[in-house]
Amino acid sequence: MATITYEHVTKRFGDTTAVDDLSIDVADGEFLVLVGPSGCGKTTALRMLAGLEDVSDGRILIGDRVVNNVAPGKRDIAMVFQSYALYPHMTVYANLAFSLKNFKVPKRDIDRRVREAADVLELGPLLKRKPKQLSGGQRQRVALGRAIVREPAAFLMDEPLSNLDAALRVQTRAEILKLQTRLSTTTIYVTHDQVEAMTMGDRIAVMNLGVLQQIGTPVELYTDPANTFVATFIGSPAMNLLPSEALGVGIGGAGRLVGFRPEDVQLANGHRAESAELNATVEVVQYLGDELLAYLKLRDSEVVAKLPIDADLPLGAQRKLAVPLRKIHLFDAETGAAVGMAA
Amino acid sequence: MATITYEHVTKRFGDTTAVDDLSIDVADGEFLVLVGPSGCGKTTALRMLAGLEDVSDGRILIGDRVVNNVAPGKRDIAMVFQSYALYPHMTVYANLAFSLKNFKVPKRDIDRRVREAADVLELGPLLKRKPKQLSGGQRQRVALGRAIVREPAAFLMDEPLSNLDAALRVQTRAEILKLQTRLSTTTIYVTHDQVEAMTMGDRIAVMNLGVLQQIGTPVELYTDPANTFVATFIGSPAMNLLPSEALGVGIGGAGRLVGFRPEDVQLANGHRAESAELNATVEVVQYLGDELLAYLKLRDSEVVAKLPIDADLPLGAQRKLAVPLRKIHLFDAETGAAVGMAA
Amino acid sequence: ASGAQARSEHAQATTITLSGWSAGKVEDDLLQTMVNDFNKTHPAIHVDYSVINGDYATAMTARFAARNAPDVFYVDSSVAPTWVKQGVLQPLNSYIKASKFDTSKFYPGLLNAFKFGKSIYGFPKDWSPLATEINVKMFRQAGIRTAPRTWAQLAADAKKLAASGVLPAGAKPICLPPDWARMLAFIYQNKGSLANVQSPAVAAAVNFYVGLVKQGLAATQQQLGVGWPGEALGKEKAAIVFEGNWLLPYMHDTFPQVLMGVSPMVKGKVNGNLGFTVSYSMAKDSKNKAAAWTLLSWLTGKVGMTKWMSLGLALPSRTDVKAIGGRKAFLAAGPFSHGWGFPNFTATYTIMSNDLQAVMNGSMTTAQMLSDVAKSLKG
Amino acid sequence: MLQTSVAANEAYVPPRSRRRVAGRLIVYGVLIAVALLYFVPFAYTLSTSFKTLPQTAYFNLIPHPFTTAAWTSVWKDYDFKRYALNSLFLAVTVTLINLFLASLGGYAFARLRFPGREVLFLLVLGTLMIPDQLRLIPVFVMLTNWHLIGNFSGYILISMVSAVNLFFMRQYFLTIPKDFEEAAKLDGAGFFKTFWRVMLPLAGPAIAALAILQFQGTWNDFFWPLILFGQGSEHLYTIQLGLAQLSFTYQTLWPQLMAGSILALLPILVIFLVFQRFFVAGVTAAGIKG
Amino acid sequence: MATTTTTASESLRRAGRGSLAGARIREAGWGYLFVLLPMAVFGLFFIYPLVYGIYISFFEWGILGKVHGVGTANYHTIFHDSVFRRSIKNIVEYTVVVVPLEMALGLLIALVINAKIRGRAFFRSSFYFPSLVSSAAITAIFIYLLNADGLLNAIIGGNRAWFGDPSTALWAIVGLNAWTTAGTVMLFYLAALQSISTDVYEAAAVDGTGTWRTFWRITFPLLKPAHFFVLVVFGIGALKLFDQSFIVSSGTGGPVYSTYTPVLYIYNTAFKSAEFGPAAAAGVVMFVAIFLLTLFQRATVGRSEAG
Ligand SMILES: Nc1ncnc2c1ncn2[C@@H]1O[C@H](COP(=O)(O)OP(=O)(O)OP(=O)(O)O)[C@@H](O)[C@H]1O
Ligand SMILES: Nc1ncnc2c1ncn2[C@@H]1O[C@H](COP(=O)(O)OP(=O)(O)OP(=O)(O)O)[C@@H](O)[C@H]1O
Ligand SMILES: [Mg+2]
Ligand SMILES: [Mg+2]
Repeated sequence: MATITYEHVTKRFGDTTAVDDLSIDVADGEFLVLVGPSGCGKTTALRMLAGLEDVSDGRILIGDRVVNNVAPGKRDIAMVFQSYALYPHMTVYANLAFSLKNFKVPKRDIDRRVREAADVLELGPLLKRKPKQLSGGQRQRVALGRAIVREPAAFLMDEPLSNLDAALRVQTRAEILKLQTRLSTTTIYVTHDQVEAMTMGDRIAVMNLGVLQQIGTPVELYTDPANTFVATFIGSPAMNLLPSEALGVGIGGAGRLVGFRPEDVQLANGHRAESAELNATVEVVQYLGDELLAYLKLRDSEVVAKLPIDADLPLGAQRKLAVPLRKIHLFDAETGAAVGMAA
Repeated sequence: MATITYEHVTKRFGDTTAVDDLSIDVADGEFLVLVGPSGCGKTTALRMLAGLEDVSDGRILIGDRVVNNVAPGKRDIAMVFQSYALYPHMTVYANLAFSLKNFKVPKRDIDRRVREAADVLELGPLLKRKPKQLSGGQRQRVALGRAIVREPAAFLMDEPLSNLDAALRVQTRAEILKLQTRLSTTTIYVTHDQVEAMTMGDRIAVMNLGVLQQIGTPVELYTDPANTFVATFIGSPAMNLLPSEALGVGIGGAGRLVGFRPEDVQLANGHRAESAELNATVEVVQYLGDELLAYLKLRDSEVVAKLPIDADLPLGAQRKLAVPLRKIHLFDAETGAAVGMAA
Repeated sequence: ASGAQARSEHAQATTITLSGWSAGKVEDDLLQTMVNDFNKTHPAIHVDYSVINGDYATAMTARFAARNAPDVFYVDSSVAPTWVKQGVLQPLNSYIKASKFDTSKFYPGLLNAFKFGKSIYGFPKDWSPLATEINVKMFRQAGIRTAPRTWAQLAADAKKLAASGVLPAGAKPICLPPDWARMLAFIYQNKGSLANVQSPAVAAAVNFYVGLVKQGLAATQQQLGVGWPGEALGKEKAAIVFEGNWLLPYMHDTFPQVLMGVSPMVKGKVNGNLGFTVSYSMAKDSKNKAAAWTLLSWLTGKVGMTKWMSLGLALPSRTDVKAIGGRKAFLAAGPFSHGWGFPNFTATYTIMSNDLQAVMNGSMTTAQMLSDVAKSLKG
Repeated sequence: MLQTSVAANEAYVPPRSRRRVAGRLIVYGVLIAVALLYFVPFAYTLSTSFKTLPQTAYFNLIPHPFTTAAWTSVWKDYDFKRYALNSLFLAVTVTLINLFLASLGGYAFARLRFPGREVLFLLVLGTLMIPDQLRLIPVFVMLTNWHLIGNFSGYILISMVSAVNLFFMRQYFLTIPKDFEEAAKLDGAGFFKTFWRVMLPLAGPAIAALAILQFQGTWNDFFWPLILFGQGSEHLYTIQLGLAQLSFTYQTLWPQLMAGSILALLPILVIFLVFQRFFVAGVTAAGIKG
Repeated sequence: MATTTTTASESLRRAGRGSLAGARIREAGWGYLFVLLPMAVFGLFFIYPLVYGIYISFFEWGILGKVHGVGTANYHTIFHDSVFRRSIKNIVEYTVVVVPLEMALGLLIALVINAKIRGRAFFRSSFYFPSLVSSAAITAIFIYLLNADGLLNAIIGGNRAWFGDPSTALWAIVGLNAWTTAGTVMLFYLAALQSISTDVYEAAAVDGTGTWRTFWRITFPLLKPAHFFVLVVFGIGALKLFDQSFIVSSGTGGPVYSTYTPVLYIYNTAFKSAEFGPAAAAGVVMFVAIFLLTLFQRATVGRSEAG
């Protein structure tokens, strides 16, 4: 129900620049995922949008309204705090109902919405407990519930699922998406979970050291990373990044880095056209259930390959690997910026 | 340097039984991962071991010593708290150094160990900050650092990486393993991260509703789950679980459930021997970078399949799927206990 | 205090207020009875009597400052100079003249405490001098027949008491407080006075007084571990004290088992004593001065004071009113008692008390103290 | 493995170490001893109230003869019921107003940003330094001019809020993590609601301490009641003014005074017992992680 | 707003609904509203009397008001008054000793009864008892205890009259007040202790922190806001010592000036001698001295009071 715009927003804490000249446009109803390494400024960006932190420079708009000076309560947003920030003296029910009461929602509606949210988050039996009596994941769900009972113009969610187990996370993820689609509420969602980022976001914004690195759809980011940071940050295990010389002659040229994803590495039996080949030594093999992760040594570099579970990889063995050229990314070695594909 | 033994340990909070008759033997130097859904009693089990919570029933041993009545500080364990529990008035450095000073480690060693831990956890530039000035992930790393600077008989880690980004998590995971291997410190590690559980643990213990469901190596749990709970809990997306009738005649028999993992589902072109076949409608397709997750409808049930990225799956299309019989698990429909494979 | 009902009865009457502190419930009740009598006999005036239990001087000062003082109230002789100087008390001369009030019936030493220049600022409502109180039993046991009458006898009796062994351990023959409100009586007895405080006569009296302590014949109340000399007498830690009329009810109530003898204050070269007295005075800001005068003159007149003496709680300050029996030792001092009070009272009294303690413990000489006091008296 | 080998004493759990138990015992011993020592003044007060006046001259904890005369006298000769009601009215009123205003002001000084906040706060601290003796006359004159002398309103007016209380609440609010307020703000709670529904409940222990102290302070106040309505009008007397009737320059009615003191002490004891239950550790801890 | 005068910030201001307005102004408004009543009370009944006192201190001033201006003569008077100078010496000595004692005792009791012990409510109440019992009774008992033939002398031998000896009277008051005030200090500390998060203690316990070290390195520093409060409030309270010295010395500040305090000086000068000029001057001197001291404390102890 509202667009969100960061316009050259900067936040400084003393010497630290937590967010540096950030500009993002979030469309109405869009689901934007914000990712980036720990300490890159995600929480700070959210907090500025929520009005909990002053903006050092630049401006933030919700809809057409500059909100730099608007009180948090007047911005019509709901936020899930990374630190939960539950009201310790209130029961789970009261925690969930608190904002609705503030917004003078009729009592009957409050009760209905609280119970709905509690159902979705499996908090039903816990409604009468105080936060002290909850487990970590339960607390996090209450924090999440507190946001979703409201029907705000925007959701800000700061790692809302980090303490949930896989099953619950999948389910809750689906519920959040369902809710977001139903209400078509603009959402900014901070996560460090690859799967979450890739599956939930209409677009993903990648930050590093306070600076926005790239913003785009999951596919764009995965297939067309703007720089080495995004390339290695998105995807797990990370893209392999080697000096171009490591792959032998002809690819990329001097002063370039080559990058390819572990799943694009194949065990080469015989020569393959349109592929770069490399000989590497198996160092570690990890079992992932349905696949293997092989860590191989290639001269001074290490290469990670995702290989079928039946691959024959005794430790210390030499193996010939192939990477299709059209899967190889080229980057400028100095700036890290992407300069195209090998083919 | 010590075994850890839970002997019929129970913990009750008023009406809630948080941990129910838990018996586990952790071998000296073993790395045990504790998983389970939110609220299943993982933190409580750790806290009893640490001496922060009284044991309602049963006993806990570290080495041969019954520690039920031993003060936490005398148990020679280090713990990473789910809630971090950093000392708010101390700098990061002081937080890390605090326990070492307690144990009268020489000053020079303290400095070395703190700096080493800070390096590993990328906390170097933050050593002079107070917790309040850190991001969520940074706080978590300090909490982790506080444990790893010590060289205790056992590590207890409660979701120590939940707030870290993928890259940092992979790296820290490796560092924890390295440290654990080097010191061969018995470790109990709570996580909800599949990959972490599968890659780090010598064994995995799965809990639900306070009750231990299964304990075993990752491969055992993945390939041979003891019941439907473990079957669906381990592996993401979860194992598909259907009434045996859904796969047609001949498999399992009445009163059974059949289970198979998404990656064991194949697009069937033509009949395959030793496989169950099913016709399903494509409902949702999720893009995972290198693979697809297809959600398909099979009469009343939903089936998830992990398929190659180039699979042709337009929404609404009918597709014939095949699951090798030797990948199909059978469970008792009532108790959920595993009763063997389909072939 | 009288209720709203009484007030409405006297709706037409002029209401005036009367204040003082309380010296006991019996006394309060007596004064209330007198006020009721007055109200009955003077229908045009209604008196509201109220007690201030606590810090009287402070409470009154606040009321003066707020121009809200009671119309008639107690004034202690020691604060009279200050309050007169501050102009908060009404000179009564014109009322005296107009109503032909006879001032000659008051003991002049007491009246002088409230007379500054030619103006009279209040009439003493009652008073008490000091007397010599002894523990009769101890005296008998030590073989002493009578209480000491002179300084020489005092010293001799003290020695005898000390030597006799009748004093329990830790007790001393005399309790002498480090207080000019006692020592000044000795100064007057030696023909000294505050007007000439650095004279040898004063110094000699001080040396006698302090000397008793230094010789071990006397001790201060602190040394004896009691709150005041009366308690020392009661707890039999001293056999001789010099206190006023107030000691009698105290001993009667708290130490009924101790047999006390009261005789006139000892005498030096001459008779000399201190008169502790309190006046009824009128506020300068009173809005009903005529009525206030009527009350004041009734209370301090013969009729009023006779009623006031009916319970024997105090001594009459008028020569024409009789005290009840057993107060002879006090009454005799009337003619030669000097009102307790002097200029720059509080500052001077602070110096007096502290310096005297210092002189007693040897850290200051008598001459130094007297020079300090002389300086302070000048303001 | 382990449990089979030690099956015989499977359920055996070694008790807490002996040193710990001994330590505990010593601590309890000391505590009880000190508690008894602290009890002496009360015991003394109690025993004195059952003595005759002559007995009070000696420090003796057992009254002999034992008499309830003082209690009868206090109850009959003096209107202590009325004094107690007056004191109760004043103490409850003043305490409630103080709790509200001090926590409101303390919260503002701790958390709300407004120009001049630091200067105003220094002023608040400044008021601590002004002795009553210095401000008595101006305050008294002011109240006289407003006709607030001789009834309770003047007293309530000047006692509405004390700098100590406000200062203490501010200090306490400073220790409550900001996260709760931020959550409340986003939840659309206004400034007052944030204060009232979120911050105030979290300051429970501080409120309890202040309630106890302020109630006691007003209950025991002597100076201002004396000055403001201690003149006569016995129907306005507070407990302390009542007690003052029991001591005179050369004489104190110790048994009555002590009996009265015990009467005066009971309500404070009740308040203390009620409010001390609000001292609950780590109230705020559960709501956040960090 | 930290923005400098760039054009960006100009447009920002215009866009932000007119001016800097909005949330900030509303917050400030509520701030003022919240402190309005307290500040009015303080202004009327504290600040105004103080200002009035400063004014008075330059006059000869009697009960009925102004007599005439005297410039700074009142200040000369008090500074040349040996009694006033002595009172300052006394009060400094007293405060320096009594405040740490009160803090230590109060904190100790608070810690003990905050510990997880059986019968906590009982100990809480009994340790608070001295604060409940009337001060008259306490003072009476103390005088009994410290008499020449009191309990203390009986224990340590000797016959010193602790309140009667100029070298000990002040310290006897220190003992009396430390003992009675500790209960109040305890309550403040007890409240403050509750605000310390329990998981910090759990972390410390697992880290093998001994009781002693837990106290010094965790509890003590986390009580900083409380320390600042207690130091300021009880420090100032000590500097305003009046009641006990008045009772013990019957208002003379004796023995030999050893219990004379500045407030006693103010009291005697104002209400006994009716010299309001010098009394006010003494009050102003005290105020300024304490105020500077508090500013200093705030700059040191109070600086980072867990904001
Ligand atoms: N103090 C308490 N009082 C009552 N119930 C409690 C208390 N602490 C925990 N519980 C309950 O005990 C159960 C186990 O909690 P625990 O914290 O051990 O879960 P957990 O496995 O760590 O979950 P999570 O992954 O969400 O952290 C939960 O249902 C929780 O609500
Ligand atoms: N109050 C503060 N004072 C100083 N630096 C701060 C403060 N708050 C945050 N920072 C720093 O600003 C940077 C950004 O912090 P932020 O909390 O936004 O990170 P984040 O992206 O949310 O990280 P995480 O994923 O670990 O939560 C970090 O380096 C952090 O240390
Ligand atoms: Mg964050
Ligand atoms: Mg947990």
